[in-house]
Amino acid sequence: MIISPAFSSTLPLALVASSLLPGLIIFALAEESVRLRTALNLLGALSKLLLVALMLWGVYHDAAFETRFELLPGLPLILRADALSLLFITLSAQLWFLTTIYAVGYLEESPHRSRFFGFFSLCVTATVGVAMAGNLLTFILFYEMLTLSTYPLVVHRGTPVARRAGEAYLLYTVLGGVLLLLGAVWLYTLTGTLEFRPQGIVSDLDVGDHKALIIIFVLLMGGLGVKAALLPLHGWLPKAMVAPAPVSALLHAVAVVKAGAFGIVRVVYDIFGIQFAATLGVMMPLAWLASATIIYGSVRALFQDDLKRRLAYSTVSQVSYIALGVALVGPIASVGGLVHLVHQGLMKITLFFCAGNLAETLGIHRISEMNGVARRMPWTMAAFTVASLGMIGVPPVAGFISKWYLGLGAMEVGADWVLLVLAGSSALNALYFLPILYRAWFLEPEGDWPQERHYPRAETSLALLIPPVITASLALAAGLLASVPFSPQEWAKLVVVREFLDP
Amino acid sequence: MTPAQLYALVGIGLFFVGLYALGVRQHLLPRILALNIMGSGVFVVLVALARRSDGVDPVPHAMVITGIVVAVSATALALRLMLRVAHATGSATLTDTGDE
Amino acid sequence: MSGVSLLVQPVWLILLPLVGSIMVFLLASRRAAVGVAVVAGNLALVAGSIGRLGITGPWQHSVGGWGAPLGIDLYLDGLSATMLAMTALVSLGISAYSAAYFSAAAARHFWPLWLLLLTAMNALFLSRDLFNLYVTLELVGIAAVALTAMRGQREALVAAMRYLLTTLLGSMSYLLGVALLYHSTGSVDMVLVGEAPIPASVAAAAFALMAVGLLLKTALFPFHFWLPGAHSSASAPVSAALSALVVKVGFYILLRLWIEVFPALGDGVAWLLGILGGVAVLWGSLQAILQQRAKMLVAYSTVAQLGYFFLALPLVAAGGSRVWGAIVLLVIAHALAKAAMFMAAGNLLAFAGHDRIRDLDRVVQRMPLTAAALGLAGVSIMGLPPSGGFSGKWLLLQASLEQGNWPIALVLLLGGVLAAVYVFKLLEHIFTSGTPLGEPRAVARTMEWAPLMLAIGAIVLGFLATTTLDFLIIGEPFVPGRRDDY
Amino acid sequence: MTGVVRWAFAGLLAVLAFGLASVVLQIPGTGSALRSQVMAQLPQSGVDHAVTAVLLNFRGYDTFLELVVLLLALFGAWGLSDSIDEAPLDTDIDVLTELVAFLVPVLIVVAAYLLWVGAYSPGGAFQGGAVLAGAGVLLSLCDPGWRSRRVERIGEVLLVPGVLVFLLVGLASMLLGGQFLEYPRDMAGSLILLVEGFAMLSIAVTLHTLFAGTPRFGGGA
Repeated sequence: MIISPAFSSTLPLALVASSLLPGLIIFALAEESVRLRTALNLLGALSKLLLVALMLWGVYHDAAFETRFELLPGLPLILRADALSLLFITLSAQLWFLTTIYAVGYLEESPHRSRFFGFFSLCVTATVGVAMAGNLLTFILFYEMLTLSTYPLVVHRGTPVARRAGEAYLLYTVLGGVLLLLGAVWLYTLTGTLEFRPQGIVSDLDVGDHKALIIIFVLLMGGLGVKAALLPLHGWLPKAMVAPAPVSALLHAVAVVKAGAFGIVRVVYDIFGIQFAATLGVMMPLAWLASATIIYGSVRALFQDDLKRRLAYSTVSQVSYIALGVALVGPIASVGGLVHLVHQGLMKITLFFCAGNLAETLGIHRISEMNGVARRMPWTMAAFTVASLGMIGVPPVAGFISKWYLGLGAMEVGADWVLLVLAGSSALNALYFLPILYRAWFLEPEGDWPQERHYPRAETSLALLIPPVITASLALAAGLLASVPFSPQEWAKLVVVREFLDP
Repeated sequence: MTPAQLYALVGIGLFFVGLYALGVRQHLLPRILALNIMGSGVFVVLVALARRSDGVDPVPHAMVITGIVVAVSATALALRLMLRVAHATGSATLTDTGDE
Repeated sequence: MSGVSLLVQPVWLILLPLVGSIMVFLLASRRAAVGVAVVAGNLALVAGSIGRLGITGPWQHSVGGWGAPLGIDLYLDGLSATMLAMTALVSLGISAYSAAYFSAAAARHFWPLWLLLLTAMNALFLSRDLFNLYVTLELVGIAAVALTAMRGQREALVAAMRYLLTTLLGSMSYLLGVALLYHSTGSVDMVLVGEAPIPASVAAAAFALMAVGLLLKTALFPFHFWLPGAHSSASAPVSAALSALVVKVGFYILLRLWIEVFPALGDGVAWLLGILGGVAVLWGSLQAILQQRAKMLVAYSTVAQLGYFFLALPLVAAGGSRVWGAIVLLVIAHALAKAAMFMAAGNLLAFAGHDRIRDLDRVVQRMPLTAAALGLAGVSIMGLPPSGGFSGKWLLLQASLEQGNWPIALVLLLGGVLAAVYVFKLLEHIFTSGTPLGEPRAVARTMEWAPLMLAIGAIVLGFLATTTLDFLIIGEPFVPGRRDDY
Repeated sequence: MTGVVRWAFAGLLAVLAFGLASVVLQIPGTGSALRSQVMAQLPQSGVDHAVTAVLLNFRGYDTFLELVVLLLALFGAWGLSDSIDEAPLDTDIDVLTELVAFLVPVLIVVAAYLLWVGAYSPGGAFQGGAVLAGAGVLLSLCDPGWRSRRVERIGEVLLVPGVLVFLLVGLASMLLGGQFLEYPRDMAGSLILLVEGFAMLSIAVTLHTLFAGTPRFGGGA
């Protein structure tokens, strides 16, 4: 396919601008201009979807989309779309669209919406930037922008609790940022470039530098692990639950944790090169760490009564599947890890949407209050059920695909112990999700709901109901139609083929 | 040691005498005077060493005149400021500051 | 001399604000309008000079037509033009703010002094003559003190007095150094002095005297004792000017001396200043974290940020222009960000009648532009991307790791973390509600926009880093010796 | 400061002074520094006295800025002038009054002479201005009311011309094709006298205002 150079270099910029510009305009809007703000949001989200579709088609046909700008001497800002970035961009563009609809409904009548949607758009901009970063400098730039644009969302409610959650969030992310910065600059002094390239940029270095490379790897993983909530850097995530539901959905499913996980994939694949990283001996420790996080998160989730906190620990656990898939150094496990980037996003955002619906419609925040809630809100709980079954790994929901590939991949590389981790995690998932489903569907309600609101047309407002139903359907479709072209699984395979098999 | 050098050493001495007073005195008036004495010391050094083997170099003399005007201006402002400080705090020292 | 080349003479940069100052002194009304127009004109003149610099390279103007060593040369290269541009931009922001900030009575005193301060800084950045620099240093110092004292409150008067004694002491020390150099070399032209043979002991003594004098004015730890009081008690636009611009002039002269006059300084001096700079970064940041008032916090942040300029000195011997460029980038970024912060803090004070951080009440709702200015300026102060502060820090970190200089790298990183702590100490309270004390007063729109524009400037600088670095080395300011290409 | 600290401080300063003194003794002191160049160019400068030539021609720019410093100090004092209590002076001293009546006219003549003689031998605008200002301070000491409204007004008008005339002369020389303050050779002498004359008046009025007057200028507001 032939694409004009001008087009190929403006498309990445346009993709960034499609959320940045609406965001900046929204900041300037008066609180009352609801229609204009919503229109801008949706326009931005729709145009982003369209641009992503164009790009998907192009990248599938080996077209290159790249923009460069000299930011520091010899160190450009690069925005580039490759198969891996599109995996992430497509996810974030879709979920941004749905979350916008959801947030419009969720925040109806609540104060400071211009500020909220402004930072919300900046947050998505940063995510797209992280996805398209063509070198580590660009990555760091957008990664920090993500920190800064999510902070106001975390403290959005302006309460002392929100402020403390914000402090915890900053404490982790700022320290993580320092590690990342140190690692990146150090790496640059060794290699003279920070560009992401297939098979990495460090394999030619002298053996004498390998020790430094291991330290740099640890530094970079430390910086990225904070956002990816790797043990022991996960502490901020449950605290950040004070934020409004759409923010939690975004933090957990799309933006923040995924930026960390995506960064791990990038660094392993395109800075170190997966084979070289394996010879450095840093992949096995990463796999252990990821496994430990998977089990730890699940165990902690088991003991939470607060629904959002349980989901938060579940996130800690599930995101590490991505790191695990990468760390196993085999093409099949990699497909499992990468595809989970998308699958976990679809499933977890569904769960948070539903949790938000329960809180908004019935005032329910705790699991112990959920008895019989499915009778009052069948659609919401149906979506919730699909997503939790997916998390457990029940076929044919998307989560099954991830675990299947991870398991196969582990056997391929001879890491049979991973099967135990997967089995243990699935069992724990079942232990903390199935009781919720049981309560919701099979127990009698214990009287009045804490704070019930009634909506004329459905169990809750349509803006709140449609997004989780769509994401749940997508999670189901991603599992059922896993082998259709452009499905997450097929796209992950494309990424892996280009990383492992191309010269 | 030539007389010019002797004068220069006197200038150095004045500089440090002024510096001592600036450091030791509390009241602002002697401190402002101390700065003037330091300035005089510098001017003496400038002028003293202007005496050369073949005559007197006029450039340092011109510099000193400029320097004196600058010093006079600064002193005038300092004295006015001192009055205001004394008026506002009840004492012409910097000791009782502390932020609010 | 044709009309155009007559207009882009650097001397206009001195004459325009000077005439402006006299004009607003004599005027009965419209002082602010004239003042802002003069500062805008100054920016246009700087832009013209930059244009000419880009075309013809560096050039000099021999005042009186004599030329050094007999006369005084004004000299414009990439470095001086950059400093002039920084001053012009920040001054314009401060002027726009001041036009709304001051009452008519205060404006009467403010504008003549402020325009003379601009005159003095322009003259200083253009001068290459060590004695002339003394005169301009005194001009800057006296103007700064007078502006601080102008507010008239007790704390401001005491702080101004301490500042005056300090700056005069610094001038005396500097001038004694100049005296030694003149009598050893027969010149006060920087380049000529640098080329002349100077006995080592004389050079050491002269450098020590001049450096101590300049460090007093630049408030490098432990000479920072006067700064927090003066910078926090002055009125907001004055605080902005003091922190953003005035403390930089001492550093600028020191930089020129370091390169031109004392190129043979040993590593020991660089390390000594580097260590002081490192201590300043850590000590200033810790003090900023402990402050309860916004303006004090911002003032201590200046103590910390000044430290970075010196912290990097041990790297210049091996790093050369690259490290100097990074330092200058930090100087500019700090100027833009700190002016924005002080003006924004002034808005908090003007709005609520106090600047106690804990009691700030829903600032982000009620003054979103001010909150945005604080946030964006904070990004640059913390050294987060994209911002001038980030670019400068990245380059310094790179240089320190290339040279294997781990202590400096660690201080750079630690300083960034501490900066994040104090910046967010302020930022987190603008999101939450506090106890409203009395009825808030409305703040003029320009007082909100001015800091925001400067803060945006600090961010944009991050994208212009390469351009700035390329421009900066026009005329090779970071290489000692005479350059004959003008 | 306790005694021990004082002694330590004094000791430290003594050591520094001793070190600096030994450095000063190492300054070569030979050669003529800039003297020979000044002497060589003196005929071109428009005046016959070397110091005046340096002050108003070779390094005239310094002197120009020096006048700006004076103006600045005045502006600064003006900013501080509000609400200051001027202590009433005890002016009822006959001796002083007698003395002043005799001295002031003499001082005015001396000032004019100093200005004029500056072209040939030590003297000049600052010296003349300082003497004039001294006369004014003496007057203020014995009769604070001598600065009537009219005198004040004249004083205000005279504050600025020192800088302004200097500046205009500098600009004129640029328009004539030279650099700033590059006087045309044949007019240098008269231009310097012009500059010095106004400078002396402004210096005198400024110094007097700074030290004895109360800078409260109209300026409308």
